[in-house]
Amino acid sequence: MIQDDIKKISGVNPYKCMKCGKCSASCPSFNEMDIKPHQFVSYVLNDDIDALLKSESIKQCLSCFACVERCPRDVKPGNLIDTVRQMVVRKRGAELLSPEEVTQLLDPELPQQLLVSAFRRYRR
Amino acid sequence: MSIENKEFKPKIVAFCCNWCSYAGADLAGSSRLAYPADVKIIRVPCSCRVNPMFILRAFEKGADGVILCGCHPGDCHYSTGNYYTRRRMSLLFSMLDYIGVENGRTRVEWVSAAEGVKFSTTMNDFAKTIHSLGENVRLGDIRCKN
Amino acid sequence: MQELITRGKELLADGSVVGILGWKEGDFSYNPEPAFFQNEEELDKFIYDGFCGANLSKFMIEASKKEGKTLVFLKPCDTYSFNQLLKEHRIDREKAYIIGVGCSGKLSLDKIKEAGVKGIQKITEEEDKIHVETLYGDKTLNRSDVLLDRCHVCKGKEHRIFDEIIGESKETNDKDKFSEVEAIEKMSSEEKFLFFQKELSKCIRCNACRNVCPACSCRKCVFDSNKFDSAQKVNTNSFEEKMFHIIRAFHVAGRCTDCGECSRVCPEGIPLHLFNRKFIKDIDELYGEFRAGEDAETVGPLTEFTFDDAEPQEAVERG
Amino acid sequence: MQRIGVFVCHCGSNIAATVDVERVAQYALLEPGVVHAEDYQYMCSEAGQMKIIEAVKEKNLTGIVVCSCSPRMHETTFRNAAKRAGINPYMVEIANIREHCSWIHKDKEEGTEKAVILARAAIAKVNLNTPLVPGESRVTKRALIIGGGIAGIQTALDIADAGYEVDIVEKTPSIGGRMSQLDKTFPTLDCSACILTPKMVDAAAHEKINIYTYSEVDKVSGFVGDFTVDIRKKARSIDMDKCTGCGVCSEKCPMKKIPSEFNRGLGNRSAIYTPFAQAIPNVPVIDRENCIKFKTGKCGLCSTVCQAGAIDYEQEDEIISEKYGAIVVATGFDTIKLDDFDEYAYNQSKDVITSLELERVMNAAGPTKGHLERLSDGKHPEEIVFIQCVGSRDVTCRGKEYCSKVCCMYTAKHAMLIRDKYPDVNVTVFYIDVRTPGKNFDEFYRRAVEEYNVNYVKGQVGKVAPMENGKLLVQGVDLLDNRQILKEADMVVLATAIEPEAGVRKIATMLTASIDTNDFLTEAHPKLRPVESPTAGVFLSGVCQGPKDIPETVAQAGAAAVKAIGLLAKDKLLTNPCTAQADELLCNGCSTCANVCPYGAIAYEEKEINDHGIRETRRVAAVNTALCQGCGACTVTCPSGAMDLQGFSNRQILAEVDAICR
Repeated sequence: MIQDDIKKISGVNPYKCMKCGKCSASCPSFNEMDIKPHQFVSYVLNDDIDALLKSESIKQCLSCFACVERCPRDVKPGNLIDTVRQMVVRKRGAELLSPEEVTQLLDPELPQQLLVSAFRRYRR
Repeated sequence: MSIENKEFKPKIVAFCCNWCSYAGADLAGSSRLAYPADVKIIRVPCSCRVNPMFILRAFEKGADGVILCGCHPGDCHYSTGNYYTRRRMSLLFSMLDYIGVENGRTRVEWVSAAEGVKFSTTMNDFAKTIHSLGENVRLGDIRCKN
Repeated sequence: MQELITRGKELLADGSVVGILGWKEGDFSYNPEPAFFQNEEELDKFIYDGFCGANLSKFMIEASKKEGKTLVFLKPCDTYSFNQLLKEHRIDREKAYIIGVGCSGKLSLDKIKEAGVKGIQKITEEEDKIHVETLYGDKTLNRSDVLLDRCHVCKGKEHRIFDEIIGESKETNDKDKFSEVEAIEKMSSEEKFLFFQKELSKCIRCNACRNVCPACSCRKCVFDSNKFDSAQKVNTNSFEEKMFHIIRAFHVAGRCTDCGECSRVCPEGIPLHLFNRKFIKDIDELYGEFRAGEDAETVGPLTEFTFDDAEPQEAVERG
Repeated sequence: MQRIGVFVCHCGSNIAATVDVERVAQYALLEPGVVHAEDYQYMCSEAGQMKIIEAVKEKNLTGIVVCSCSPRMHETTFRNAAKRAGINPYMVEIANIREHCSWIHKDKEEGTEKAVILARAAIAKVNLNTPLVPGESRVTKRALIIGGGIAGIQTALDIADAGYEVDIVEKTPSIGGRMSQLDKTFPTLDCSACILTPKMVDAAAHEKINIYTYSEVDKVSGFVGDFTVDIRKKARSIDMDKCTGCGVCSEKCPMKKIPSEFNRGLGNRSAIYTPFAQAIPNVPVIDRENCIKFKTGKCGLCSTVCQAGAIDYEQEDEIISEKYGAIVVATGFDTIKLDDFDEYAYNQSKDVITSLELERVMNAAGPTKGHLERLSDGKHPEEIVFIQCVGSRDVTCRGKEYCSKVCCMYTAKHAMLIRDKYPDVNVTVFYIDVRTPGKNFDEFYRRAVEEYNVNYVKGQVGKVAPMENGKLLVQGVDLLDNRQILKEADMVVLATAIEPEAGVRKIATMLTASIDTNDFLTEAHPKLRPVESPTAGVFLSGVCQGPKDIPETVAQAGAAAVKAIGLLAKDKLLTNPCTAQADELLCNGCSTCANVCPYGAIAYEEKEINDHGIRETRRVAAVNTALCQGCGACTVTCPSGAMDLQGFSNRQILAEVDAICR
């Protein structure tokens, strides 16, 4: 079951969520996301994984983990997004950035955070 | 495992203090949180009532594991009882380990009246350990007389 | 020795004491035994030499019940036991006049015999040497080779309690007291079991260990009372030995002064001190160093606690 | 030899479904001493008890084993039945075959086998039971209330009205507690001070009530009916008898810039101060840490201006030792610290405040004289955002996992009051759930929305950031709209979680009262004994037991008072007979048992002993059964086994061990 895989890899128990929305309230990329951070939890709960795999949100997430930090129930929705993204990345494989490419993509305007999250995202 | 290949049914004695752990066991019961029937509970007023003699006697009579449950340190109904328990059992268990009794046959666990879940998981876990250790022969009646 | 006798006679004569706890010659010159002297004539049999290992403090329990004071001779290590008994109100300080006697290590007859010496007639001591006259000629041994085990882990030359001191003492400490315990701790569970099974299987439940132990001073031992259904079970149940020795060690944990008398007197040669020393080691490591009998006030480690003591599981696994 | 009757309860199908009760009874008959065994539908029913009574009479039973539910449930029931049948109540033992057996095992074979063994253990124990007779202890007809908030005041008034002496110990300089800091109360919106002050005055004026303010409990010893408590009256530096409460000293005090505790640090007070105008007693106190006289030895202005000559710089803490029959804990609560909640900018902006601080802001006697204004610049706000569940329902280390219960209602109250007084102010409330169980509570909340048009948003706030224009940028989420909201607010009010007052753990330890992981005191039974602590003679009033609002607190205060009165009305109490006992013949007099006794119940005496013909005076332990609570610590520490515990004797427990391991 892909749902179980997600739970296992992310370590997230979606049943712990009390639907307070703190994750979405904290999210800097909220407006760019089609499926909002808090929805990730309920999507996993409802086993609608396909929608998540196709979601734009996994590319928009900055992996800043504000949602993980601030979640009062210790659900860690950011880890879910990360996990789904990993599943997509692993599937596609070829689109991985190599470390050499990263240096070429650098420019002074690039936010530090993006760089850090790029490494977070692609290191696995 | 005995020779007849019968299933090993360990004997486990659990000493529970009246105020926390016994109530925790009650809560496990009313919450229907199962644990093996091998565990039999003896009620004592406080974990500090448990004399090392009781534990050794249980082993003498064929127990395979003995677990002692009391209030969490700081929560003892008699305020200090479990602190004494902690020292006494630390020394006793260390001694049992020293003379070659498998570590794991004895345990102290703090279970409050509200921790029905903890009581059940503790007992399941302990029973599992005893199962894996098998029958207690070392502390049983097996002196080799030359 | 003469000085001790003279002083004893003086104290008897001026009425400061009514009796004297000391040692007198036994069946052989080299195995003196504890004795109670009540007058000058008896004192002529008084002896104090390298074989006076026996700890006299426990005899003060009975002596405390007498009218008047008793003079008791204590070696430095004996004073620990005396203090411990004092702490437990088993003896009365007012009833004892303590002369701290000098000690430079006591001798083990067993070790002399183990060294191949037979037909012993007479033994004389020098500073570092022991001369043995035997039926087969004279022999000389190194003192340090024939010391009692406990002298190798000597607690020091200081008397912890006394009224006066006669004679010089010397520290004979040359071994780590926990090395034997550590060696066992390093064994596998199976090895430990076999080791203790072998040793404890020798036990004949003669109770010599219990009778000699200054900490085992109960009027009636639990193993003799009906309180635990454990009385008179000596030979009905072989588990008893294990139970007996663990419980005995547990009951004296935090009270045992590590005097080693239990091992010294065991007719089967069971190293019983290994139980006590394991507890002492655990107590030192878990609750801070504690030496029973250093004084007569400090409460024992099993009758106190701290809020952040180790959990039993940690205590066992710290290994 | 005992003659034992074994009674196996079906408990309807609770036991009978997984335990073959008939077989348990049959097997029981094979045990030594058992002369009667039967099973019945409901042993605890009157008919069931009659069966026990009849069997006792018919078969001359001397002991009873009931195989039923937990002894914590019905031990007393069956002991009483034994008493009715004419045998000693302590000749009853319970085999717990419900909670410890039928309810946790599904297999009937397995359940039955275990039930048989549990019955066997109980039978083995009863064989060694001896009749026990409870002792008697006296009841001091005086109650102590720890905490002088509304809970403590109400309990004190109720107990005092019943005719008993009551002492209140309050650690701050005045009684009144948190309620005195509130502006209005929900759902009626009446003024908090207007309803509290009369009660404070009543308590102060009551001839049976004695109030120790600026005092703390130092030491508690004794037991139910006979506690001895040391109360530390901290040095107030004022002679309370001389002070007229004129207030000149505070007025003239040159040290005026000390944050006022009463105003939650939003306003200032002087070094010699009365916390608030209606304080009781109306006697100031010198805060020695901030007083110039105490710090430098100079000043002494207050002493100069005091016409009554009441100032006493030499005053010292005074310890009062008093005896009490009952103790009520009413220590109340505080709000949690917000240091870990950086995202709300509480420590960065003066305009982010807690709800309790807002109470002071809204109060006419508060730092802004009741005007709603931004604390940073005194400007009138246009946009106010309320955030609920700040630290409540939070399982991380930052917060508290419980619901603080009062926040939904006071937030609705605040929103409504602001919209009522200042219709131009926009009010937004971010909530997770709105919880309004209570009389007229939901109606109240709906009025806030429907009549006062408070904007309730289902969602949380992720971030509050101070902006350059002095406003606060609030980034929240509207979960129903599935959109993020950005709001420029003038003020942000945090519905901060409440937690038990800091000193409660120390007090609980002194009282040996149990306390849970959140530091709330535990009740003797969560449903059936909600205002009693498991420690006899200790009662719980107010938030110290769990979050609650004012009407609930007052109701619980009354209930605690009734329980205390019920105790104080008795002249004598029966004491637990399961106490330690020293066997004089075995005792060495070594004092180790006294070292571990938490109650100081063991004393030593020189006693003439006849030990099988040997007569001698020995030092032996003697247990004061009125003090002994029966923990058994002494029994294990005693090397000779001279100490034993009645009802849980060494031989009884060993018999149980043997029966289980057989």
